[in-house]
Amino acid sequence: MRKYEGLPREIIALRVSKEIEDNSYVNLGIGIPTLVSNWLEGRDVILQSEIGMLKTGSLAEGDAADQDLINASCQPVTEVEGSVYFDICESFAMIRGGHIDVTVMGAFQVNEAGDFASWMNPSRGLNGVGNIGGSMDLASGARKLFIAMEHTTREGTPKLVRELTYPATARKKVHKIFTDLAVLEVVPEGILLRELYPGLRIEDIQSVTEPKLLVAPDLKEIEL
Amino acid sequence: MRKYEGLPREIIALRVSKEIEDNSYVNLGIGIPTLVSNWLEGRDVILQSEIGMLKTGSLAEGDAADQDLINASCQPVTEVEGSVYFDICESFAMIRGGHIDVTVMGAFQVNEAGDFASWMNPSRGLNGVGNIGGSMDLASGARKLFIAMEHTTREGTPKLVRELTYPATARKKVHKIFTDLAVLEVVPEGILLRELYPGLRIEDIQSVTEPKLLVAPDLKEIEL
Amino acid sequence: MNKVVKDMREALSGLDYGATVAVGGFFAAGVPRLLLRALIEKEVKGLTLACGSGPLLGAKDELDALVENGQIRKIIDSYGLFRSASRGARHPLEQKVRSGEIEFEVYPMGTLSEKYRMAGAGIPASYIPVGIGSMVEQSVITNIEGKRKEREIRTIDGRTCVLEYALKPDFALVHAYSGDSEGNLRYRKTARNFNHVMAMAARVTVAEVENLAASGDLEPDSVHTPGIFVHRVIPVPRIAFEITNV
Amino acid sequence: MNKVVKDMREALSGLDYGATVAVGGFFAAGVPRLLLRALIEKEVKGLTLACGSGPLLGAKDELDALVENGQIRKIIDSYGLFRSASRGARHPLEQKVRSGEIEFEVYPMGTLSEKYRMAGAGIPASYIPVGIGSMVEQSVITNIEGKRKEREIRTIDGRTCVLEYALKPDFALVHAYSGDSEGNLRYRKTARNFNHVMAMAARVTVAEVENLAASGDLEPDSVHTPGIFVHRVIPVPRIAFEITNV
Repeated sequence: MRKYEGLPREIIALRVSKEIEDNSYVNLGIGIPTLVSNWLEGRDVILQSEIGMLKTGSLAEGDAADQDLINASCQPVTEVEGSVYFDICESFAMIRGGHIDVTVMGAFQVNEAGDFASWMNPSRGLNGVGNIGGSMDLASGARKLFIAMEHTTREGTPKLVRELTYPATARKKVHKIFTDLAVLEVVPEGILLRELYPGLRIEDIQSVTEPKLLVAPDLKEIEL
Repeated sequence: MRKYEGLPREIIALRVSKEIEDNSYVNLGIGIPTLVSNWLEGRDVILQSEIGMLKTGSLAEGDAADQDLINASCQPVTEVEGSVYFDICESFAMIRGGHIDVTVMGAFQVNEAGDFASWMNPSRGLNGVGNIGGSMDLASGARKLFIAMEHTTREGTPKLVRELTYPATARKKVHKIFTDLAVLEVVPEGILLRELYPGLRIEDIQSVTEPKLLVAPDLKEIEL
Repeated sequence: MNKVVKDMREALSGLDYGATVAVGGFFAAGVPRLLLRALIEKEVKGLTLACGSGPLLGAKDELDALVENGQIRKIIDSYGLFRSASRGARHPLEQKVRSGEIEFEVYPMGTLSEKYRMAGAGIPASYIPVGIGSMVEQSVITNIEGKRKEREIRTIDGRTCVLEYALKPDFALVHAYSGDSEGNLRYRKTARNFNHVMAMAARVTVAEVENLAASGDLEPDSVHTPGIFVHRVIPVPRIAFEITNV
Repeated sequence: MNKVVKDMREALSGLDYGATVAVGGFFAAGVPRLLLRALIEKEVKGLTLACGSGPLLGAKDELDALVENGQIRKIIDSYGLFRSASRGARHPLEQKVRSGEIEFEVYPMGTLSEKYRMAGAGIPASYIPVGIGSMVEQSVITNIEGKRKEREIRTIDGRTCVLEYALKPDFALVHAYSGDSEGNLRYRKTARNFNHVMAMAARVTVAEVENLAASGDLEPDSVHTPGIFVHRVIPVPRIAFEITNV
């Protein structure tokens, strides 16, 4: 399969950040989603970390690291003015209870229905177990769920698929998908291509995407 | 019906206090139970108040009253060394979750099975509603449930009955009953008379009690 | 995020006819008295007041006004009637409960606190082992016969339980001792009670705050209600009130 | 009430073969490392370690010892396997999970936190709308085929839910930053995580406490875990540890 050169991970994160409105509470998952925080500094957006923190600051470097202060990916982070800590049940009350405005997660696969898979790679051969973490809770409670991921695997296999071949995290939950090649929206009729990487054509995106894409009438280049 | 002179309310409370072991967490209901606290000073017993307080102190008099500090009966109380406040769900987690060692409540009626009625007086004619408060939660979660009450109504009607005529608070939950005339225990076979007011005979107690009493082999006068 | 509103009008904007409004407080402690007064002034009617343990008995002037103005359609509470029968009989609230003009729905206090928590935490229903053997087991307890919905009972792990559902208010009115502009709140002593869980539960939570702190002035490990649960903050003076018998 | 025990032996007394032991912490933060070391020294076997989110990945030396000593029969967690496949494959834990020598049961993190809370709050079961459309809906997720109990599904108010049950550990081992002799605890920053809810849940809760305060030294409005949930307190030094990738 052909593999296209697209946005670097940091720039996918930048594109996601532009989709987040001011005055939002946001939870960022592991991977590309974590990078979104770099683009939110100075914005009136509050990051929730499921370990039990509101207003999670940037990553802590060197001596700034505090062994009692990490994010949900086990990285030392910093406190900012107005940070608050709380216990895990309160944290998941926020998540499950629909108090988070935007959740950004990574995924192995997303399908046309807005189902996605992120929690288990069956090829690891662990007899049906894996790390769920907070992924299913976050997906279930999200008001808006964005997926930020590479458009294909390293080998060029599409991650936007007709049927999930990895175990699902949740069904019919994904609103928008941000990849290195495109910005897409899950609509009742399927996946709508809204923006694409400069220089690529619709056919190029389609060639690395399993389901037949719908195309927005106002299709444009990815806006940064 | 004959009405016997027995212990004053304060002394019923004293008798109850002797049944509470050191190192206990205790919740005291409205009425005679509240008076038990007067006899627990200096004892290693911690009072829980369902409004959200551990180590509830004595009633606050005059200027010591703080409008943000009341017990579950809406009386101003005091804070002591080591008092702790918490929210209502935590409070009822303690209660329903079985973390309270002893609960002392008042009652309109108790029957042989250990059922009791305390939350509603149907003669008020309120179309089936009344004040439940925390009574059912407390009864459900109590490890030991003591009832402290007058042996009869003011008119001499027995409150220890064969069948409840008032709506039940809970069933099969009462362990011991402390009245002005006797100390009784609910056992699988019925109600066991353990202690009686000095000068009264078994027949006297029986004459103001509906169910046939069992009598403890070591029956004695109420121990104070 | 600045959630401080400029006046009571803005604090209660959108709270309209027929709303279900959670009211914090446990008898006299922690009742949002100034928000209640604004509710009275607004003259909004058809209200369901979702209480925890008698905040209206603890704020009697406000209760009297709400009842007299005919603003209340329904009260949900665990302990919402006067303790004394004679006093109750004289009170307009009890008269309207008797006549069915006001619906009165009652739950065990801990069950009610969980109903709010379930709403806040996105849990539609739980099996709660409280009220078994009582009228709670048979139906929802209310003065309106037609509303006595049957309960679902089930024994789990040897404990017989009632299936209880989440109760999601449209608005919550809560009272806090201190709070910042982002809605982080702290309560004082037993005034905490139902305020935190109601803040979690409601679609729109309005907090009256005695001491408005700058963002960052509350100790991060000592906030009781994280600001995510609070939508509007209105600074109020500390007012004295009498703690009278309920 | 003085709940301070004299040594680790007393702290873990009664924690015997086959016990279910909740272990506080979220990856590296708030793990009761010194209690885990005492558990290793005690050489007690057949343990079910009920975790929240990978405290054993965050305390790898202790994990290695527990696995090598054959002390673990089962792990319950939401995120208990190494993130990296290659690293996981090399680790004795994953090898024993693969072989079925250690049972591994996994839940969504928020569901697991509620399972502990239900145990602490005396709520036998709740309907939770998480995991629908995933393997969670079909059965309990475990590496042991025979243990994949079917789940009960029900739609309430338009939300499809899984019936989840309380999980009551015999012991909870928790880590607090400060605490007094009556077991009142405070945690520091994100080290709070699962420690509070596990303290609520267990039959016997043992807290290792970095700073032992006199009774009354903790501010009454700022205690995180009221002492009623804590049965034993053991003062420990603050130890430094590395936060490494999980």
